[in-house]
Amino acid sequence: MSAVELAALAPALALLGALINGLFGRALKEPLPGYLASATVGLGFLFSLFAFFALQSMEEPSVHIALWDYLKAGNFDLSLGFTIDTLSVTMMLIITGVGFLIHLYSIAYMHGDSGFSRYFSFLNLFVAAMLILVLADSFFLMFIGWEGVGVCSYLLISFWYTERANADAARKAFITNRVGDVGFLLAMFLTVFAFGTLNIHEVNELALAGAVSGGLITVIGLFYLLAATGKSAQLPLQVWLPDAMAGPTPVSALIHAATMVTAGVYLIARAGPLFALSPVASTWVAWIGALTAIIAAFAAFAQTDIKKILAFSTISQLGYMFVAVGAGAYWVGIFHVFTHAFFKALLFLGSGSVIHALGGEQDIRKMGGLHKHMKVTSFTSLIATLAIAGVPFFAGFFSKDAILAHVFNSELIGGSKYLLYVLLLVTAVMTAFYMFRWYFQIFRGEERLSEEARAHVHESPALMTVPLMILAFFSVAAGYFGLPEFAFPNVFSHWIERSVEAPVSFGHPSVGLEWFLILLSVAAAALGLGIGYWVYAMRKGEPARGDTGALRNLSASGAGFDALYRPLFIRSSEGLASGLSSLDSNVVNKGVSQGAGSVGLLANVVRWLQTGYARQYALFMFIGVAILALVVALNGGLS
Amino acid sequence: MLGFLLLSAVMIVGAVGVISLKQPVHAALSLVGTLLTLAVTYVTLEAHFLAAVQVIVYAGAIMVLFLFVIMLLNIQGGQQASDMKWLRPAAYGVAVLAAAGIAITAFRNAAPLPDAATINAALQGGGAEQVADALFSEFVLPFQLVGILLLTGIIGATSLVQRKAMTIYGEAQKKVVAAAKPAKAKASVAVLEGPEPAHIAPAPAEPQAQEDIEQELKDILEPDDLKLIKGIGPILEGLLHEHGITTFEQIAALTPEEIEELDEKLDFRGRIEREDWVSQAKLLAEGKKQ
Amino acid sequence: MVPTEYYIALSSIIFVIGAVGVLTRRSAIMVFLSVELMLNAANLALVAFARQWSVAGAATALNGQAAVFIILAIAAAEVAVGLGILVAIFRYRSSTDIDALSEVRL
Amino acid sequence: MTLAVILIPFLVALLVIFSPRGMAYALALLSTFATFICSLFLAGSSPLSRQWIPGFGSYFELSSVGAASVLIPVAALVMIPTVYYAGYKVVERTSGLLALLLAMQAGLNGIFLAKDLLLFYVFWEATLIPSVLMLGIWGREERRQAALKYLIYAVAGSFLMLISILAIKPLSGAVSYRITDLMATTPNLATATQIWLFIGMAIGMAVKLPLWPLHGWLIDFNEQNHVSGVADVAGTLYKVGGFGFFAWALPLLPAAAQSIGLLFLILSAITALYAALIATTQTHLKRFLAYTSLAHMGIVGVGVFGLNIAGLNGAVFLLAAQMLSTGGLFLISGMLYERKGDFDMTAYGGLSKSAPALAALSLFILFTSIGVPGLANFPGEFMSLMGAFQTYPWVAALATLSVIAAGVYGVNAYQRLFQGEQKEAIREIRSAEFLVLVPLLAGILWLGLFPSQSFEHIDEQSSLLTQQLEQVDATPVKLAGGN
Repeated sequence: MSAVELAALAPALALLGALINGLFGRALKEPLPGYLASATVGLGFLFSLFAFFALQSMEEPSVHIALWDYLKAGNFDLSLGFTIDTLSVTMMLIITGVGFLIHLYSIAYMHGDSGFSRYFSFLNLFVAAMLILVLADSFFLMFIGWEGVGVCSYLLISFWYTERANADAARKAFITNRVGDVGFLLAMFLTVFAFGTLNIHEVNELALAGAVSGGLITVIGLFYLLAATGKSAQLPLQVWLPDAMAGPTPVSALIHAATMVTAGVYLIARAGPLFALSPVASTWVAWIGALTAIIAAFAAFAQTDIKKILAFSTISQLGYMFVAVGAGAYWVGIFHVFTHAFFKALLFLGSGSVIHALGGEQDIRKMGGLHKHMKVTSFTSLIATLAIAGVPFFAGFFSKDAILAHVFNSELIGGSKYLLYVLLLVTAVMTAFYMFRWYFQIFRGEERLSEEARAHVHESPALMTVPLMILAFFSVAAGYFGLPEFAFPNVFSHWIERSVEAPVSFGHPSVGLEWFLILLSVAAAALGLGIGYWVYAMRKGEPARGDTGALRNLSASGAGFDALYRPLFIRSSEGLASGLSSLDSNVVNKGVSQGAGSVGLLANVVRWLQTGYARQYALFMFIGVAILALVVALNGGLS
Repeated sequence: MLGFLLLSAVMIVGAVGVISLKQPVHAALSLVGTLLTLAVTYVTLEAHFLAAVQVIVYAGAIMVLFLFVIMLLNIQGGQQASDMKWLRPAAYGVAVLAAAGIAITAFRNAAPLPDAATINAALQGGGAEQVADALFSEFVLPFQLVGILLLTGIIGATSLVQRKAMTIYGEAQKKVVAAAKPAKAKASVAVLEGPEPAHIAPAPAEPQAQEDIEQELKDILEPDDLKLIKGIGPILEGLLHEHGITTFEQIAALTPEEIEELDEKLDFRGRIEREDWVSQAKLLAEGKKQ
Repeated sequence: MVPTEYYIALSSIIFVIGAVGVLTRRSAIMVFLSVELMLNAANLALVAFARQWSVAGAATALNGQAAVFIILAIAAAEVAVGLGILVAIFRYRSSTDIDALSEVRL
Repeated sequence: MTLAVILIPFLVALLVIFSPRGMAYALALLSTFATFICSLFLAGSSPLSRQWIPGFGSYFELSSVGAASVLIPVAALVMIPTVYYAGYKVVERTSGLLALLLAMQAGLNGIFLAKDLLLFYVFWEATLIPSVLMLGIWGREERRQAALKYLIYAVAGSFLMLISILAIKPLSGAVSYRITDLMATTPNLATATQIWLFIGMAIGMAVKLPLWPLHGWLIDFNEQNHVSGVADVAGTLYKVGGFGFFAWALPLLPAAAQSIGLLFLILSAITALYAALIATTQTHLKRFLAYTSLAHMGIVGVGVFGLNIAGLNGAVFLLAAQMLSTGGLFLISGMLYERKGDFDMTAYGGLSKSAPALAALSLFILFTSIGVPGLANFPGEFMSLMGAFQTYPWVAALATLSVIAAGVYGVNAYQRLFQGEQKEAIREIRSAEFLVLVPLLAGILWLGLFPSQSFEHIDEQSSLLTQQLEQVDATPVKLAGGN
């Protein structure tokens, strides 16, 4: 087994951890399940690293590991296997690396919880499913991981199940994801219809070879897009993610920020050639991403929950990634996944640290001035805030700038790209603004703590702050893998493009224009931060004014999608279901037992005959005899 | 031919009698007449053994059984009006059609009879020996089966008729034994727990116990007209019958607990006590004895 | 000798009289009596056919009569069980009116 | 082996009726184990053929080639915990119930193994008796109504089926009722004749599938069966309508299948969606389970009537898988009822607190039932829908929507029972009950992770069927992967 193939063990390890914790967790003493789970993920990270280095020195772009033949029907063959290439290894590094840190952090965060081992079992199971998702060599296996992460997300959101709201949030997440999953299923059915296989590599090859018409590819692409919107919380299926914050905060960090939600981006990047061949589908991807980005950014403005702001920012950042892959810049999308994983995980873990310190308080209006109580959390959060806001020299700047530049230069998505560019630029301003609000309201300004929280407040233990620091380091460092191509060496693009060979071309504007674009994005970040400073630091912003404008309410309600969906989908389908239910029990089912309804006339005739009088039955019998006798007689006898 | 017509006439008249005579006894006797005529007809058809069996088994044994049951149950004639009035004309109509159909077929397919000598040679008068030959060769399996069937019938009929009497007899036997012991020791009166159906009868000593058994048997076979009790209509009477209460004595002997139980089971809503069935029944039972 | 068809006609008449009895009488015992009539009508037909199809020396000549014998035995069993049921029903409902026995209804 | 899986349960059932409780229990359990072990060796066991009713051209012919060697082991596996649970939980007239369960199994195996149409019909009807008796004797208050309804549906359906079955041989001129002989001649029948014969058979089978709108009996059947859920499991195993279409109606009457299969496909899709939607509203646990299993059957129907080899394989596989998942859920419903005496899901809540292991197991089986990948139902569901999609994309897409509804009803049920505030603490799962679920869990994982062997077996039969179908139609059925 070569070093590369070792990576295939990572999901098995995580699965093993989940199994041990799930079956025997209650017999283990408290920190043990946590360390066990962390160890399996950490080992997975090591294996991923081996694979990472091994791949660099290898000629061929990918290694294929056959697992087992899943099933075969006629000449349709489904066998399971892993593809280890630069793309999947990058994802693995993110999942196991960030995952490992979050596991460690959770040991302290979940300290004393009655479901300690259950938590780690679910978390490990999630890592396993996510690894299967990214390693899959076929859409089918990817779907197994895809649903697997959905299930784990369900389990973890409803982790504190005794509260109805948590269970409801989990339900919403699961069902919304299922809508996306149906898109995935239909996309797979269509893929089989068009290509006769579900193997991603084969599909891509066939598509590039022109085996399938462009129209069909567009339809397939749109269904994969539907799947991706579900998992990555994009319009119109973004509604579940803010509610998903009901789960423990490290879960939000791992699942709902760093890994699972990026699965949609990964899917589109994996199927890159498919999308590259369909400008229509790609344009859809980009537009959905851009609209999501700006709407979610708007929705983040009026949130007061420390985690919900981050949730909307996640949706918004995922929108950026979608625009990137929509524009055909697959490595850029993954690059943003990469940088975003660090600073978003850091933001969530920082929030977790705050929530932990304040004994469960999540309302930013009741925070402020925490900097002096928890220096590490504050500094690391500041780094993350600057990174996500797109301040130069932080990781987020490089990836966001790459997205903006590639959208501007894209030749795949046609004429609307400038509009998209503007939208993203506006979103960048908004992002910087609300992230400044987030940071300032929590860590700076005056203290608005409740008595209880004030007594409670403390810096988190080392097990929590060390992961914060590591993540903070990468929130800066990660960006330098993908410096702007026109002037600097860019290792990330070459690395990812070894795996994704999509025929997408980009325009090459003059160096001056490139610098100008960079300047624009820097300006956007500065503008956002500046407005934030003006509103919140200088004018002491919102906590003083109890603003209740219509726009503000719209923002607070997550741009009103829940209010729209409730009558449109939820109520109507519930109405349909209960209508059918009463139809079934009153009409279809009563048919036979009560003589009315569907069997109707016949049943009534039979019932009329069934009087129960023996003599009447005898008469019927006798009539039969008479008829027989007469028929025989009139037919001229027996012979 | 004349003989045949005569026999036919008697037979048809008898058959019509069977179905039209009001009193079951008369109808049964009319059937006996028909069956006997049929026996004679068998003789004209060279079936002497069957004729004899017809007389002995059918007109004899079976009909006696009928008469016995009719008299045992004291079934009276007379019908209430049926709620299926249309049935009678329909039956007549269908009957005429069916008979016509069969007859027409018979006459249209008429074949000449073999000559008398052939018939004689083949049937040889249908004596016991000839029929037995056929029964024990060609028909041996059906014959065995019929034997088993008869046996089953005997067991079935016995268990159907005997069940209740048997249980009562068994209970009464116990009473006799139980009563005999204290009678020997102290010659006192033993009060016994009532068996189902609810009937408590003191059985002081052996001779009385014997009488009791007879009395109970009579109760079972001869129900009283419970409708004489004020408050009991035909429906309630039916319900009581279903619960094994058929006589005044049984009602008279009901204990308060049993009344409550019955009340609940039959949903009488306290009628038994309100209308005081027990004392009514006591009066009626005494009246019956006299 | 009287030809067979006359016997068959007689048999059919007795049969339908019995059938009419079954249909029109409400007392179970009367229905029983009528059923006996029908059975005997069938027997008569069998005996008549036995004579019609008798061929000298044939082993099957007496089949009709043997069948009648078996029917007789079955009739005896039927009457015994039937009357037993009748007695049981009578005890239960103190009536033999078969119209009252309409529990077989759905 | 072929005969053993019928004879063992049947003979033991006869013994069990007359045994006292303890002995009956031991015997029945032994029988289920023996049957299961025998069933594992079914694949490759020699077929059996004897003249049966020579005048009719009927043979006593059994063969395990094809779906039988998948369905029988799974059913036998489910029977082990079922009988175990029945003996452990049902106190009244236990011997009788055990005997009926075994008789049911014998008949069921007969249905799967029969390779003679008349023999198949005999087994088909024979299984009706134990299922009705179980409902009629051990059922709940309104069992009479439910049993009557079930009988009316089943008997009326079977009657039409019998007419078709009897007619098919003389009409086609086949030499016997054996499937090989019939398959050689029946495709030559005129299409109109085939359609009439097909409709007759289809009604009988659609009742058992069951297919909307002939599913009315199922809900009451499950609601009124014994509270332990044991009889429901037997009923779940008994949903052989889909198998009937797969093994008999379609291969014998390919032209009819081609011309009116679409109608049945649409009905199946409606069944799937309709039942899944209704299941989202149900609060009565057993009615809920009835609708979920109906939804599964809809998908089985979609797979079968897609007339595509992938879908056919998937449908039969799903038939086997749902035995495990639905059966398991019915047993769990029995366990819950035992604890609280109620099937009203709203009366429960927060059970995870007091019974975490029970909750975990329930969730596992619930997830199986809604088709989470890696568990038993998924490969069947996926292949059924995927296969049908290759021939009739729109109808299959409609049926695929039921996946969403499945998600809704799955988490609804779990939330109602196990999440939220704990209303009343219940007893955690006993080790005896855990043992009941273990075989099911093992089966679920096996089928979910390694379905290839099962698919191979099923493929042996379905490839024959698709050959028949291709023969008739000038335009061949598009097969998955056939570029």
